[in-house]
This record gives sequence, C-alpha cells and structure tokens, in this order.
Amino acid sequence: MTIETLIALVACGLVGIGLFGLIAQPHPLRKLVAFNVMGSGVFILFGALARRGAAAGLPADPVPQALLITAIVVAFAATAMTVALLLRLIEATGSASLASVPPDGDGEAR
Amino acid sequence: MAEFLLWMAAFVVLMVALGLLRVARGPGRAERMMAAQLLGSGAIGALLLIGAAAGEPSVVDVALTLALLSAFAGVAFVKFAVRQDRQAEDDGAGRVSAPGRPRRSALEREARKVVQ
Amino acid sequence: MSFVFDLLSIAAIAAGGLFYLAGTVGLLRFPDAYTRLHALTKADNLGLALIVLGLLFQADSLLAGLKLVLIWLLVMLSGAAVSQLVARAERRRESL
Amino acid sequence: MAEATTDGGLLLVVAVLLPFVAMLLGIAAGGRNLQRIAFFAMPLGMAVAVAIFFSWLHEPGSVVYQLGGWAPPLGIALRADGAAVSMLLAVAFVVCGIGVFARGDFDTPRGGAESRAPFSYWLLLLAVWGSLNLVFVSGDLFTLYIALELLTFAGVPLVCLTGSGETLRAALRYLLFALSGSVLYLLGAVLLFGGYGTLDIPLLADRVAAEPIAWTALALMTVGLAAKTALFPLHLWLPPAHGGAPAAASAVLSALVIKGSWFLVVRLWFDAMPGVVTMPSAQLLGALGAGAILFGNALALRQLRLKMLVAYSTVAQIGYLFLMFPLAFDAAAGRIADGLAYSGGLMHAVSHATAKSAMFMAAGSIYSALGHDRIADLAGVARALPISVFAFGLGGISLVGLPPAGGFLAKWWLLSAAVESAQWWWALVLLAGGLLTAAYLFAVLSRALLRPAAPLTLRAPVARSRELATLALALASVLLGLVAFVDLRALGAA
Amino acid sequence: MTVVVSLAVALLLLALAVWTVIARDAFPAVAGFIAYGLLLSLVWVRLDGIDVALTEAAIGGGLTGALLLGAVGRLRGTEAAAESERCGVGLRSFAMLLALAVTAVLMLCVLALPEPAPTVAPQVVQNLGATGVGNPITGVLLAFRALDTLLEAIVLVIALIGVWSLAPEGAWGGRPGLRHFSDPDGVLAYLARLLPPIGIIVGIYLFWAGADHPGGKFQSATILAAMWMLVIMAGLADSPRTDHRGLRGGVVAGPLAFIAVGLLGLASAGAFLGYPPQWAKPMIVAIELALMPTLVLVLALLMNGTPARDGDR
Repeated sequence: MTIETLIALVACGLVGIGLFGLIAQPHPLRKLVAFNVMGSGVFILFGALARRGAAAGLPADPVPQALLITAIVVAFAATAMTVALLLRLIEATGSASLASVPPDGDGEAR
Repeated sequence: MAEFLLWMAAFVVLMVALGLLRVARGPGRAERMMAAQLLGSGAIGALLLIGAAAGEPSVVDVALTLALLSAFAGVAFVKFAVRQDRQAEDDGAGRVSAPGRPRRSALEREARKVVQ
Repeated sequence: MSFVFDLLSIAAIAAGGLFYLAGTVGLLRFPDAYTRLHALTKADNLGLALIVLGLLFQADSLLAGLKLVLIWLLVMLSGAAVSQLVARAERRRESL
Repeated sequence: MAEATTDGGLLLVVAVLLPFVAMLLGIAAGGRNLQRIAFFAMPLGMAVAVAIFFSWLHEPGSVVYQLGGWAPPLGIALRADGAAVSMLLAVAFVVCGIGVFARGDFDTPRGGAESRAPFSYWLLLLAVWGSLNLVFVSGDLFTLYIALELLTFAGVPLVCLTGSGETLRAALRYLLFALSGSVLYLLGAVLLFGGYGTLDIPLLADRVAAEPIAWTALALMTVGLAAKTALFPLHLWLPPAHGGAPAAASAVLSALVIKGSWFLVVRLWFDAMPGVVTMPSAQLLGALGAGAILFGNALALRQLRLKMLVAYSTVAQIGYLFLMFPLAFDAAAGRIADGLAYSGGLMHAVSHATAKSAMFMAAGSIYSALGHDRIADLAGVARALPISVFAFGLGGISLVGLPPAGGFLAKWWLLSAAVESAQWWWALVLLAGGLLTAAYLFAVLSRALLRPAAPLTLRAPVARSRELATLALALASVLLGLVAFVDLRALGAA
Repeated sequence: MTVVVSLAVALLLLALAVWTVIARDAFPAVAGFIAYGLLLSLVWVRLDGIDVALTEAAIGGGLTGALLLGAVGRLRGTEAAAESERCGVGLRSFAMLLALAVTAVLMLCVLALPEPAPTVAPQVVQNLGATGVGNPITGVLLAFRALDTLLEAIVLVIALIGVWSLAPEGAWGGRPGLRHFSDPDGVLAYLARLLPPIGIIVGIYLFWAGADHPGGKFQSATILAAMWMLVIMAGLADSPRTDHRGLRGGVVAGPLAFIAVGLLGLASAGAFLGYPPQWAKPMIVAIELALMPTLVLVLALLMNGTPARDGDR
C-alpha cells in the first residue's frame, strides 16, 4: 500500500469522526470543532489524491493543492463567522442552546 | 544519513505523542496546553528532520511558520484560558453550574471598567 | 570531512531525541504544574537546540543555517515567555 | 468538444462581478452612498441579465466564457444555458423588486449616520445576488463550492438583522446546517476529481461512469445540498430563520437563497451525471419532496402567525422542486433527461421566487401596519391595505397552481410528465399539495376580507412604492404562465 | 521505513480527532484540536504539499486555534447547560452508525480509485511558462484559476460583513472584541515587541519566495495578521475602529485591484484575467501585492470579531 493510499484511508476515518461529532455533540462550539475535523479530513483526502496525480516531474498535482489553499482559507472564514455568531448568541441570551423554542414564541421580528 | 534522520523524526513524534496523554489527563488547563506546546516543538523538530532527510529546503519554512504561529496560539491560551480557569476556581467549583445565566469573564469586566 | 560532520550530526540529533524523551517522561510523571513546566522547557529548548545543531552540520547555505537558528530562537523565546506566563497564572490561582 | 468563448460571453463575467463590485464600493462609501450604489447596480444588473438573454437567443448552444483564455480542465469556464438564463433573469427581477420594497425598512436618511442594519442589508443583498449569479453560470464544481459558501455567508446574517436572541439562534442553526452541507458537497467534488481528474461539468459528464465513486459522490453532494435547501427532513432550520427575519430579508432567503443549492442539485443530476442517476435514488428524492409538500403544508395550516405560515409554505414548495427528479427519469434509457419535468421544475422555481417574495413582502407590510401578524386578528386588513392583500392573494394563486399563473404551468408540466411516465402517485401528491395550499390561503384571505369588529387603526402607513413593488412581483408570478405561448428560440431566429 | 513515520502520525491524528470529538469539556477538546492542527502540517509535508503545509501551519494551527481558544474563554456556563441537552443513546448510536457507514463507503471508494490516477499536472507544466512564475501552485492560483482566488478574497470580505453585522445596538462602527491589558513591562508585552519584527521579516520572505518556491500571499498574510493580533492581545495597541475610512478602503482595495488587473488583461490579452506573455509575471505580482494588505486586514479583523465597544467616539 502506498503512503498516499494509507493517508487517504486515514482521511476517510477523520471524515467519519467529524461527522459523528457534528451530529452527536449538542454544544455549537463542539459542533464547530467537529466541523473543522471533518473538513480537514476532506482536505487530506484531496491532498492524497493530488499526490497520486504526481506527473510531469511534479511531486503532486498542483491544481488540487492550489484549491486546498483556497478551501483552508474559506474554512477559516466559516469558523470565524460561527464563533462570532455563537459569542453574540451567548451575550444576548446567556445560553448557547440550539434547541428550538415553542413555534409560536413572541420573539418575533418586524 | 536520511534513514537515520527519518527514524529520529519518528522517535520525536512518538515521544511528544506520549506527552499528549497530558491533554487527556489534565488536570488543569495549563497542563493541557503544555502538552500541546510540547507537541508543537516536537512537530517543528520532526519537520526539520524530515525536510533534511528529503533534501527539501522549503520544509524549513513550514517549521518557521509553525514556530511563529504556535507562539501566537500560546499567547492566546494565556490570555483567554488561564484567566478563565482562575475565574472558575473563584466560583468555588471546578465546573460551573447555573445554566442559562450569562457570565462575564475577567477580561470583560476589565473592559467594562475602562469603558465606564 | 563530510563523514565527521555526519557523525557529529548523528550524535547531536540523538542527544536531542533523548531530551524529548526526558521532557515527555517529566510531563507525565512529575507531580505538579511547575515541575512539569520545567520538564517541558528542557525538551523545547535543549531537544530542539541539539536537533538544530545537528542539522547545522548538514546545512548547505548560510541562509538555510540562519533559518534553522532563527527557528530555535523563536521556539525558545516563545516557550520561555509562555511558560513563565503559565507559571504566573498558576501561582495566582494557587494563592487564591 | 472544443468549446470556445462565445460572443456575449463577457456578459457572464459582468453578471457575476457587478453585484460584487457594487458591494465593495459600497463598503468603502458607507452610509447613504452605499444605498445609492445599490440602487444604481440594480437596474444595471437587470440590463445585463436581459443582454445575456438576447445573447443566448442567438447562440445555438450555451453562452460561454473562458476566464483568462484558459480552457478547462486547466482553466475555468462560465456557461449560461437556458436554465441559467431564466434563473438570472428571475433573480435580477426579484432583487430589484425586493430592493424597492426594502427601502422602506432600510433607508438611510439624507445626512443620517451610517447604521448597522441598512449597511448590512444592502451589502448582503448585493452579495446574495452575485453569489446566485455565480451558481447559475459557473461550470466548475470547485468554483461552485466557493459560490455555495458565498451564499451561506451572505444569507446567514440576513436572518439575524434584528439582533434578537431568537433570530441569532436560528441563524446559528442555519449556519451549522449550511456548513455541514458544504463540506459534504466538497467531499463529493473531491471524490469526482480523484475518479475523473476534472471538476468541469461538461468534461465530467463525458468521463463519468455509473460506478461506486460516482454514486457515492452524487449521494454526498445531494445530501449536502438538500440540507442547504432545507429539503424535508432536513428542513428544521428553515421556518424559524425565514419567519423571524425582517420581511425584506425573508423574501431574499425564501425566494432566492434556497434556489441556489437546489439549482446545483439540478446541475449535478441533469448536466454532470445524468447517466449515473438510478431510478430508486430519483424516487427517493421525489419521496422526500412529497414528504415536504404534505408535511410543510399541514404545518402551515396550523400556524397562528402569517410570516410563519409563509415560511412553512416554503418548506412545502421546496418539495415541488424535487418532484422533477423522478418525473424526469427516463426508465427506458436508464438516465435522467430534460423534458417536461425539467421545464416544470424550473418554471416552479421561477414562479415560486416571484410569488414567495411578494407574499413575504405583503406579510411584512401587514405586520408593520398592524404591529402584529396574528392570522386570527387580520379582519379588515383587506380594506386597509388592499394592494398588499391583493398581491398576497395573487402569489397564493400561483402557489396553488391556478391558471394562468406560473405555478399552474409548472404543475401542468409536472403532471403531464407524471402521466407520460406513468408515475401516477406523484400526480396525487401534486393535487393533494394544491388542495392543502388552497386551504391555508383561504384561511388567511377569508379573515383578511372580514369586516372588523372595531375600526382598524394602522400603526404606520405603508408607502405606496412598497405596495407596488409587492404587486409587481405577484403579477409577474401570475403572468408567467403566458410563457407557454412564446417560443423563445423562434423569437431569436426572427 | 518512511511508512513508520507516516503510520505513527496517522494513528496519532486519528486518536486526537477522536479526543476532540468525545472529550467531556470544550477546553480539552480545543487543546486537542490545536495539537491536531500542528500534526496536520507533518501530514502535508508527507503528501508533498509544502504550500498547503504552510497554509495549514499558519491558519489551521495558529489562527483557528487562537480563535477557538478565545471562544472557549467566553463560554463558561453554557457548557453545563449543553450537558443536559446531550442527545440520547438513540441519536448517538445513529450518528455512530452513520459515521461508520460513511467512512466504510469512502474507504471503498479510495481503494477503487483508477490507476494510473488522473492528473492535470502535465497541462500545468506545459502552460506554466506563459505565466512567468516558477511555482506551479502560484500559477494555478493566479493564472489558470485566478477567478477562484478573486472569489476567495470576496468570500473573506463577505464573512467580515457578516461578522460586523452582528454588532449589538450602539456598538456599530466601534472597535471589535475586548480591550486587552497587560503589564507594559511584563513578559507578554516583551514578547509582543520582539516577535512582530521577526514575523514581518518572515512574512515578507514567504511572500517573496512564493513566486518561484513554496509560499505566497496567503501564508504571508496570515503571519502578518497573527503578529498584529499579538500586539493587540498584549495591549500594546487597540483593535481599529470598524468605521475608519482607511480601514474600509483597505478591506476592499485588494479585490478591486484584482478586478482592475483582470480588466487590463481583457484589454491587452483579450480575456478577463488573462495576461499577455511578456507582462504575465509583473501583473501577477501586482495582484499579489494588492491583495496582501486586504488579506492581512480581513484575517485580523475576522479574528477580532464583532464590533463591541464604542467608548471613545
């Protein structure tokens, strides 16, 4: 088994672990960490595929590697936005619960 | 030579990995963060070794970036987490109860003071 | 000549590995936060220092060597500062 | 297939970048100037969409633009086919309508200081517009991933513009759903790249084969996109988010934002992997759609507040959008194919975009005039706000599917496809859904038309321009059905 | 032999991932995640993705870690409440089964990948000469797929608008985050005076190296943003007001300049975001230079968070 296949298989495991946390952890921050784990699993899988595509004297296919840089930055933006929203929610309500409120609550807008 | 460098890289990673048990065992936040710091230094060492073994000079840049940013993460830890830990101890219990009540961190209280 | 350098590299790097071993054992076995910090800084500073020293014998340009030293300085600097901050916070916590 | 940039190709770049450039300039300008820039960009964007339409009429195939002159798989191409062109037009029109309406809520008075909600609203509206245009014309799966994230980052803050705890919670829930959906989508795209070495949709369609990698990728991407679209049973985040936002934001979210991820499912199933799709998977997607129709409509009937009712109605209407998949499946050829069902789905998307934005805007007007939107206390509102209630009714007609509304034509095409492919059960769902929709619309309109016990006093008058914008969107939705009589390509040949 | 290192790192990675997901409290989970982020750069080096390793080391290990730590610090109280919401055995086992199923299917897909692997590398190498840059990844990011990079800059700006739009009433236009204090003669202030000059040099070096060697604007911008944050966290400077004209201008300058260079390409090379061969490298460097300040600003402002204080208007 080649290195990249091994790492690709590990990446599949990371995706599964992240997915589990995303569903099973109730706290939004924990969901966010799980999302990052899952995302990195996807990234590593992509990186392993890039390595499989080594050709023309390059150690890996540069297209997926370039896409990965973009994807990592986008994932950071997503994390920053989630953290900001979470902190604001805690500040406004004192709770981070995502549980739905009674459907006819009076916390209505305009 | 390359062979030896790689083995040493594996050894260093293994060592700091064992240190990671402190992340799991704690007990305090300081210990957990120390273990992560040790891993940072180990990862830097391993990167340097791997880079030298592979004859890939750019790997040193990765180690350099890691060194800068792990210092940054360490400062963030001290700013946000250690003080919080202290705050929690103030409340007399390791775990904070009173669900739903908004809490002000020490930092926020300081911020408030200045604004007023 | 290169053989001598290789030998020096191997000795230094192996010694560096030992300090990592010591750091880990200390972090796991020492009783409190201060002594654990002590162990940690040994690995951070000396372990990495010896590895960097070993690799310096292999460096092929001045820039590469400078970068290695810079990395070591950075890790030492941040390690020292952060562990002092941790220790201080720990002491404050205890005094309460 | 050596495809090259076509004559009007550059217009696609303009369509994508114009809203973004307006947004960037708006950030720098701030305050009232931001609003001016947004109102300058809207007609311009509409004109670009119309120009793309005419350019498309004169092309035998799609309008294409290769960025930097690099052809896929190395470069990225933008393409507009009939579906993309119709969505571009619809979105431009709806954005302009919503913009006129939103001016009442998010106006920065002359000489007024910049404030949070207007600043955010106009920028996010432009951002949503640019992202949607990108979703429609992008031909590359990774660019589409960025477009999806753009749509998420622009859509989520719209939910909590009021800043109340409840809307913040709804927004966070929406964000987590949307991010999970994007990761699943990216995972699928990664697998496709690993299997076929390209992310370009037409190239992929040539290379892809019905095998495990393609199936897995399609399943992951569809699930992720379904979560972003709020397809039953992943719809839980939608009603509080859409029902709690300010009306002008709800209209954007309900009418436009969800169409982005849905359109991407269509792209994947019809354009990228038509031969990979299997009959059971199409039936499953249809079943989820049917579940959404029945469940969403039933819950809409039970709502006590007008905006929540409209939000649940969106859950149901999303269901119709997914009925096209089983109906478009050509069992003989074993692949999914364009046809009546495809046209029906697209028509439904366009008519829902116009109708739903009108209904949310009408509900918003009613709310701001009465100070509440309790359905039980709506008596007399038809006299006080005749235009808004009329527009609400017109939008409802389109949702129920009465002729000549766009919704009628959409359902007619879907029904014909059901008959053609002998899938009568979907026809039953369509009819049952129509009846339920009629039931809750009747509940609202009958109350609104009642004579009030005490004379109704309005808290605040509703500006005429807002009511007219609402009416324009509702009328557009009702008159869309007339498209059936126009042969577009023939028009181009003339 | 090399397999041993990879295997060790891989197992460690899996163990840490499991820890971040199952740990009882948020802080140990985040500490585990930071360790995980550090290890990821080793994996990227193993995968011959030095550019990605640099990005991951800067963003994954540094910025994301600090962001999460900051969030944990302001979380107290909500964790205990979430404990009571811990989902039942039913949902947990469903999540477990789903995760296992997804992992298994993905693994089968990985094992079924075609041999030899499809690749775009030859085309990149063939066309790289036309771009004038030596680093193929820079070529992809700024020539072949320049649109993605432009859109990414716009993503960051929109995310920033989203974060700002959460400001509470009265804080609009104010400074984001908390005001930090520390002993001006203390260790933190010392570190915050010493590190940034080094960081700036390293950042500039990585930027300069990026055209022909691994490195580039993202990695460089991240380091500079982190150094700025360090100064803010040490209390040596306050975070900037979000209604500052220059700040707003800096946030949008990069993408606008990018589009302007794209239009220049339209005029000179006949395609938006195209480059005439002899001008390719200067134009690419111009885009990178223009994007740098925007990236530094936006990354740092995203770290800072929502405007929260309006004290010194």
